[in-house]
Amino acid sequence: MNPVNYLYLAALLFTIGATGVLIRRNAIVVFMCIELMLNACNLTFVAFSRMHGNLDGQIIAFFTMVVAAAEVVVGLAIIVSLFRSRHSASVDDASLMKL
Amino acid sequence: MSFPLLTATAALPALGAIATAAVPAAQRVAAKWLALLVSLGTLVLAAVTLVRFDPGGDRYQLTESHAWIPDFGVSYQLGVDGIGVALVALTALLMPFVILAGWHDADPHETGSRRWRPTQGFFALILAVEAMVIISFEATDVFLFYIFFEAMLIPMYFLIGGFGDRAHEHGDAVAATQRSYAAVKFLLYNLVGGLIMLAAVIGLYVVAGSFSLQEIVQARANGSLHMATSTERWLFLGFFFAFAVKAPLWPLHTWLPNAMGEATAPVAVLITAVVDKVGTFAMLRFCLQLFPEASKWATPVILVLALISIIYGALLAVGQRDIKRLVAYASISHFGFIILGIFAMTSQGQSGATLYMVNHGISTAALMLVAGFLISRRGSRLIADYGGVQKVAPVLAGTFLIGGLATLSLPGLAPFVSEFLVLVGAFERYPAVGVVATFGIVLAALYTLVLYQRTMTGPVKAEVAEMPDLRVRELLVVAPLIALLIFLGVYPKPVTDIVNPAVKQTMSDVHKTDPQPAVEAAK
Amino acid sequence: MENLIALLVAAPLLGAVVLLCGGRRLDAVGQWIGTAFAATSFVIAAVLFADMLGKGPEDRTFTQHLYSWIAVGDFRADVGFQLDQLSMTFVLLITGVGSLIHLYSVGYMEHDERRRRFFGYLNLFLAAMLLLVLADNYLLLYVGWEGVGLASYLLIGFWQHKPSAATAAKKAFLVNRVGDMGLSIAIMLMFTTFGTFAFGPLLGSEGHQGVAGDATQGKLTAIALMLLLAACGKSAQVPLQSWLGDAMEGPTPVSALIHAATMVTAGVYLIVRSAAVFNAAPDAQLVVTVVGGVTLLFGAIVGCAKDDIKKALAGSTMSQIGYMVLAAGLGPIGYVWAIMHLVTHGFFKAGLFLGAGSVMHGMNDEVDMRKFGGLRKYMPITFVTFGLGYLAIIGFPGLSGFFSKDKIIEAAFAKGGTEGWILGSVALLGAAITAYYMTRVMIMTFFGEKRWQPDADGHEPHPHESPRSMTIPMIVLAFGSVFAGAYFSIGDRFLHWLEPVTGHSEGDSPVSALTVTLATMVLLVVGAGIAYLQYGRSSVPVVAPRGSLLTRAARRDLYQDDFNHVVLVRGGEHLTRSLVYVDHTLVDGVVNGTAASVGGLSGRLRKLQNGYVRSYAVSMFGGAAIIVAATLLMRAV
Amino acid sequence: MSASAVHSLWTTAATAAEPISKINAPKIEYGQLSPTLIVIGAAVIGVLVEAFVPRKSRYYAQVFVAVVALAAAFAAVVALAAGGYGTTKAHIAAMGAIAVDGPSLFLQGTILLAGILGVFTFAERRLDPEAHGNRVDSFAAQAASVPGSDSEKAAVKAGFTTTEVFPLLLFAISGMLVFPSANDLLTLFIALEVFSLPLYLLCAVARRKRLMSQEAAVKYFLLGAFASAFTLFGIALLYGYAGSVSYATIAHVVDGTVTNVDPALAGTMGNDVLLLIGMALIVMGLLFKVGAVPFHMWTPDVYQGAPTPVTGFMAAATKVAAFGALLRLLYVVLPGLRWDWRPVMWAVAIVTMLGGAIVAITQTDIKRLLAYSSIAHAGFILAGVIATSPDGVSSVLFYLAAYSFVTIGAFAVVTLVRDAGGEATHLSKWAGLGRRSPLVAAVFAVFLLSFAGIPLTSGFAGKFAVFKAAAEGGAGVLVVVGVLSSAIAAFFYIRVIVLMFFSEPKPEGPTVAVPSPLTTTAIAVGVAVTLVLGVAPQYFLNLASQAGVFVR
Repeated sequence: MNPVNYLYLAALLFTIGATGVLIRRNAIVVFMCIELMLNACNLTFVAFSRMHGNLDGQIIAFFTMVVAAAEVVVGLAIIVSLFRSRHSASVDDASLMKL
Repeated sequence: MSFPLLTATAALPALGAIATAAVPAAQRVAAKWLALLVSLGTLVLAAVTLVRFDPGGDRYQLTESHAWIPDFGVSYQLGVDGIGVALVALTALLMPFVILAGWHDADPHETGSRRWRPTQGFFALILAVEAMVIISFEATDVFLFYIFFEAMLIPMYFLIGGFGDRAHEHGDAVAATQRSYAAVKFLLYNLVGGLIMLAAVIGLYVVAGSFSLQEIVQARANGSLHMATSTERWLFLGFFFAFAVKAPLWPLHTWLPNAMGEATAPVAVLITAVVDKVGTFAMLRFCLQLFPEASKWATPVILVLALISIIYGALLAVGQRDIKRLVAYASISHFGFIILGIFAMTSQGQSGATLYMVNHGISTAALMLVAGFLISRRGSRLIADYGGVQKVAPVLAGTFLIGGLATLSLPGLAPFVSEFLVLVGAFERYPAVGVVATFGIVLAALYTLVLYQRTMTGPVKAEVAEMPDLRVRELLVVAPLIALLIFLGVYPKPVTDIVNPAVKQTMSDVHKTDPQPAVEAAK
Repeated sequence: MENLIALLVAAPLLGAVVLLCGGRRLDAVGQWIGTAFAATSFVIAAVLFADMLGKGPEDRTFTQHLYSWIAVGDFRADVGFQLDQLSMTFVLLITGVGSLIHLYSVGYMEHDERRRRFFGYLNLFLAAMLLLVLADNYLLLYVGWEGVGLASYLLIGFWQHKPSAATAAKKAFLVNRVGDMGLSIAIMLMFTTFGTFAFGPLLGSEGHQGVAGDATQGKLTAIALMLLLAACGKSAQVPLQSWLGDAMEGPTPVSALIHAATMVTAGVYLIVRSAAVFNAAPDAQLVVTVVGGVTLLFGAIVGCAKDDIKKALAGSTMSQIGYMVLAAGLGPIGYVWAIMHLVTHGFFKAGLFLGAGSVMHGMNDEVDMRKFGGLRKYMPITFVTFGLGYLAIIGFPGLSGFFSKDKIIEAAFAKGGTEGWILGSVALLGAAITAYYMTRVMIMTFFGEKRWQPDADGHEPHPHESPRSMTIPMIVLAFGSVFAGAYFSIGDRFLHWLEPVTGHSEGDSPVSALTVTLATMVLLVVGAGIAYLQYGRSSVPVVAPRGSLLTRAARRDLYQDDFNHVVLVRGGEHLTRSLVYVDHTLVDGVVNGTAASVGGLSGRLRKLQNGYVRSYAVSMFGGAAIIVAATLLMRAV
Repeated sequence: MSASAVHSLWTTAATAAEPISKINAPKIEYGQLSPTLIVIGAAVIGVLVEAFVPRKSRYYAQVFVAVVALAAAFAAVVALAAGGYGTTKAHIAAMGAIAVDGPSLFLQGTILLAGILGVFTFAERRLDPEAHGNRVDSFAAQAASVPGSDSEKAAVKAGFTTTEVFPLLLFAISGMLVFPSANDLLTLFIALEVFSLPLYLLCAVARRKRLMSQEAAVKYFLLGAFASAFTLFGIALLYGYAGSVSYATIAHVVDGTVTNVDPALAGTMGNDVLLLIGMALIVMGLLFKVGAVPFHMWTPDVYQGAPTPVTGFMAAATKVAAFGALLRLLYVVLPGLRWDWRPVMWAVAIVTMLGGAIVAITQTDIKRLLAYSSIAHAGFILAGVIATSPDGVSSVLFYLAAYSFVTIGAFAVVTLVRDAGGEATHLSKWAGLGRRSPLVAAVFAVFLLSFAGIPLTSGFAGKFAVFKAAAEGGAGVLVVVGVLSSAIAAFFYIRVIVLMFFSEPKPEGPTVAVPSPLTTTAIAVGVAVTLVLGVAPQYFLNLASQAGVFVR
């Protein structure tokens, strides 16, 4: 099967993720959408690495997972603390600062 | 190398400013005296400069040159020609009077922390302005000039916004808001002008690769530096805009009445007699020398604007209700004359313009400072609040009248010489322009005499009945100025001799010669 | 000897400085200091005069060069003096009459606490006036020209506490400024045309011919007309005459010295001095004569209607100067007579004003002639001197006015052609009217029964003769007004004296001198007769009757002033007010408007920052999309 | 891509009998990477300190470790620069992952100095009134506890302090040190995350106004992650385009000067669509970090919500790092693409300059005001970036150095002006400050004037350098727009000055806390640098222009 299709899938996932960020309210979900985008990136890397026949892409994918994990740690920490002080994880409630 | 006289002339007030600012809050009188002494010292240095300057000598004298910011092509280059040295002298000359006149203007009257030292600040700022103005008269490096041309706005801004007339007809709150409005207006107008000039300065560097005035002028003269016509015009406009705001030229003038109206009289003098001169001076030194062709290209428009300034300023002066605003509009009219003289491109016009800068400085100082004394007595700037003052304070009225007569350039007083030279200079190249400008002298008489009549003559108003006459300090301020006005009116040679060679140079820079008299031309 | 010339100016100038800067300690003696300095310069003048008489007519031009005043490029103006017969005549008149009037003022201003300053101003005036007539170039003349303007401003407004006085002073200065504009433009024209404005090279002096003639007609006419404008301002000629009437607000000695004898005649001096220019510009000369003729009648008519004695005399001054200007406009035919009339007029008009002043002095400063009457009994000396002046001005045979005015009328006819006839008849008519209004003044003031009543606070005026310091000058001037004319005319002394400077030519008069004289006599009698019938026979009403249309017009200076008020003053006020508005709304408004609009934009853009993280994300996403699209498009096109 | 090529992958792998140990071990130039390594090490030590040092002395230990580490790192940078690594010996280190050259050293130096000043402001404990007899800094006693909850009260009572901020700061700095010197896209991305994540956390731990602080953190985090996702995708595409993430290789491919093309790559290599989109996305990620319009919207909220010391540090150091990376990317990787990215960058620069300046006019909170001003400044710097000339690089370097010190100083001053509710950031509270404490007001005025680019301040020198480079680079329009927007910008700086000096002080106005030597030093250094760079910038300009050459 032509690896280019994986690229299309990746692009699709990335777009879905991005759309999710734009439309979902719950911070957790938004965050998950971002993770989805990262996964799309990983898929792209792997696909390209397959196409180019060198392993860089696959290695990068591992790095990305680590980074994503770190991001999860930090992200959840922040979101949780926000939730605890506001009893809501809606990003729209967090709009004290504007204008 | 010899003693850096020019640097010293600028550095002394600069250091003086720092020292004055450092005087502890308690000794505010000491600060005053310190400032006065510094300004006198500067005057001495300026006098030495004047003596050391040889009118017959090189174009730029007492030159100093050190590398400063090679990366920007900037060097610390000083040098004075006749025009510069005359204006340096004027600045140094006026400062002691300004300081003396403002002796009590900054005595603290509002509650502030013990660290709040308005008096020290006031005099320090004045000295700072002096330093910056002097160095911009001396700079022969475009960038160096620009730096101080811009930087002087800041101390001026604090002087205007920070210190107003002791008493105000609308109460302190209104006064404060009006003051800061005036200060902000002053700053923004000049800042915008300056920033547009900055663009032109950068453009000049891109084109010329140097900021040294002499280098550029030489390069242009011997053709090694070629500027496309359009480029030259754009750069010229960039420079001229800034100077026209500073000068100020109609329609960029509206900041001046606010600034002069709200500031204390000495500060107002500082603005119109000294700081604004940098604008007209720069037209003469930078616009004409750097962009001769563009200057000639723009002349018609500029002349028209100058004419408008002359007539418009005078008419508005007639329509004012506020003494200081009246003087401000009068100054606008006078700046019209100066610019007219510069761009008439005749030796009479340009010498006249330079002379005009000096004389206008002195005469406005005389008029404005006396007006300040008057206002400080009654606590109002409105003409309508006065009447019959000459009855109770004849000396004050007399000096005021002389200041006024100088403003309407009465023959025998200094301004007449310069004004007539400007008119002749304009007339011999553009007769129509000369004639229209001549109407200015009638209007000048109108606003001056109306002002004098409304304030000084007629029945004595109750509020001024107890008004004391000029005190010794005040007389000390006014008398020398008046003496100077008369002297330069009767014997202007000292100034013209210094100025003429420089003007001849400038004329040759723009490749212009005076038109020949019709009769000889016919022969 | 020639170095004395500077002293002529210096003496009164020094006096002015001493008096004005002297401070209160000079209050007591101020008047004497002033008089002394005036007299000094008269003595110097006399010395110089004697010296000049000693020389032959051709080398009577003294010059003194002090220093180079302004020198820029080809523009050279020196401070230098030229004293020739013409200036000499003026110098003697100015210093002589000046000194007398100083003396007179000692008495007249006795009770004024600001006396010192008054004398300071008077000295200042003398200095300026002398500078005016002694200058050897037009720019220096201009200094004197405006100097006398300043002095007159200060003196008219001397009683500044009176708003009317202050206003009159301002008006005088402003109207004169309009004239000065003419003078400065003339100087500029001279500079651009000839490259110089010094008398010597321009007008020529003994020996060599000046360059004045070399220019084109157009330029010469322009210069001449500009000079005329200046002359009109200073000499109160139509259309710039309006200030002279109001100038009577000043103390009477001022009116006598400045607004009758000397300053107002400066215009005539200017024209005669510039003879070389005018001779070469016939069109301009015609205009000059017209102006002179019109003013002549204008002043006379105004003089007929005024009840204020000083205003009546002011009208007469205007008219008499009209004669001089007319004569000066005639060219070489008239120059000499213009100056001669100027001198004689200086005597009798000064005398008349001093007389008027003396009357007022006796009548608690009352000026309304309708409240006088029968004063001859109370102040005999004044009556006699005034009467002699009266006879002189109306041109009673044998007295000064007779000779000088008669010559002018003859000259007017001598101009020849139609304008000769017109000008001549105008001059004649003027003579008649002069006789009328002067007789009127005379009768209303000194004859008939007394008409004065107690003023507001019940002070019944006690008419009395003035102190000697006032009467002596009046007597001296009376002598002048009686004999000067005869002395000048016998053997054409004045003609020979002045001819080298102004040149002279007898025109070809269509009518003989005798005819003219007779006609003048007849008209004189008629004018005086009518006046007598009107005021001598019937009693004079204390309250002015409504009078004919012409009378009412004349009382209001033929509405010329009202015209100025409506058109210039009101119009000007509207203009300035609207300009103030424009400056505030338009010029300033544009800038503030831009600032405001930027602020508004800011306020609107600010709303985008709505605090919702998702909308931020949207903008990022959009931005990214745009950038990507842009980059791709950039490549596509 | 042909099946045979794919097949060849395995076949070669199969036939390669010899073990994989052929892969020669990576060679790391520890000396040349020492600045980064020192900081990372210190950060780790910091963590250990948290673990083992007793609570009472942690604060001192942490401050000590941080300062020493940063100073040492700075010394290392100086040593490297002196050793000529900035100029002659500049080269790629760490197997092509990190470039040691002029720009990196210059920017690392700047970041480290900013970091030191940052530590000082972090460590300030005299501004807030003592809580239960314990000196407190501007960080929450216990970030995890809910604001106002009993647990927090307890934490405060116990005198807890969040000393973790110091290791976090160090981690952030280490990331920033790598960011501008990253020489392949992977390193770039890692560095990005390494310095972003700690900052997210630091934003959330304000002692006062915790809700705003947490909100700032959430916004910053979500948007940051969002942006980095884009970046990563861009990287992926570039990888797809060039078959490698190393700058050099990509540059070669872009220039078409690549040697021995692997037939396997022929399919995707040189596919410009991948290249362009990838470039756009990466650039976008960097523009997000520098806060350029339209990726700027996080800036005001985060600057306002974050603890002011953090804001100051972030505003200064992040910009430096991000612009460094942007420069390297555009000058080393994509110079061949000048004609593609310049128009876009032009547009971005213009909207950034104008947008920042215009919106700032109507701000009422000093921190937000400074945020918008920082946006406008990003625009000015972009003008220099666009010049694509050595002058452009050096001018940007100089501008960054000048700007970062002014910024830290300005925010440090903001920490001093306090009332009952902590820092009084609302502008109306600043009225008449000049009357109450002229010195502080004057200092702040100096910073504002420098922001406004008034001559004799570093701001002017930087602006002039940047505009000059832009004009020489043929971007005259940008100069004019820049000039206009600085005119607009001048207006609101002036407004603050007016407020401080010309308005009557409010009776219930804020008080100016007397800081410890720490903050004082930070402010003093800021002022000193501002004036020195304004009056005698030549030395630093030389430094910048020497450092203005990238190694590739």
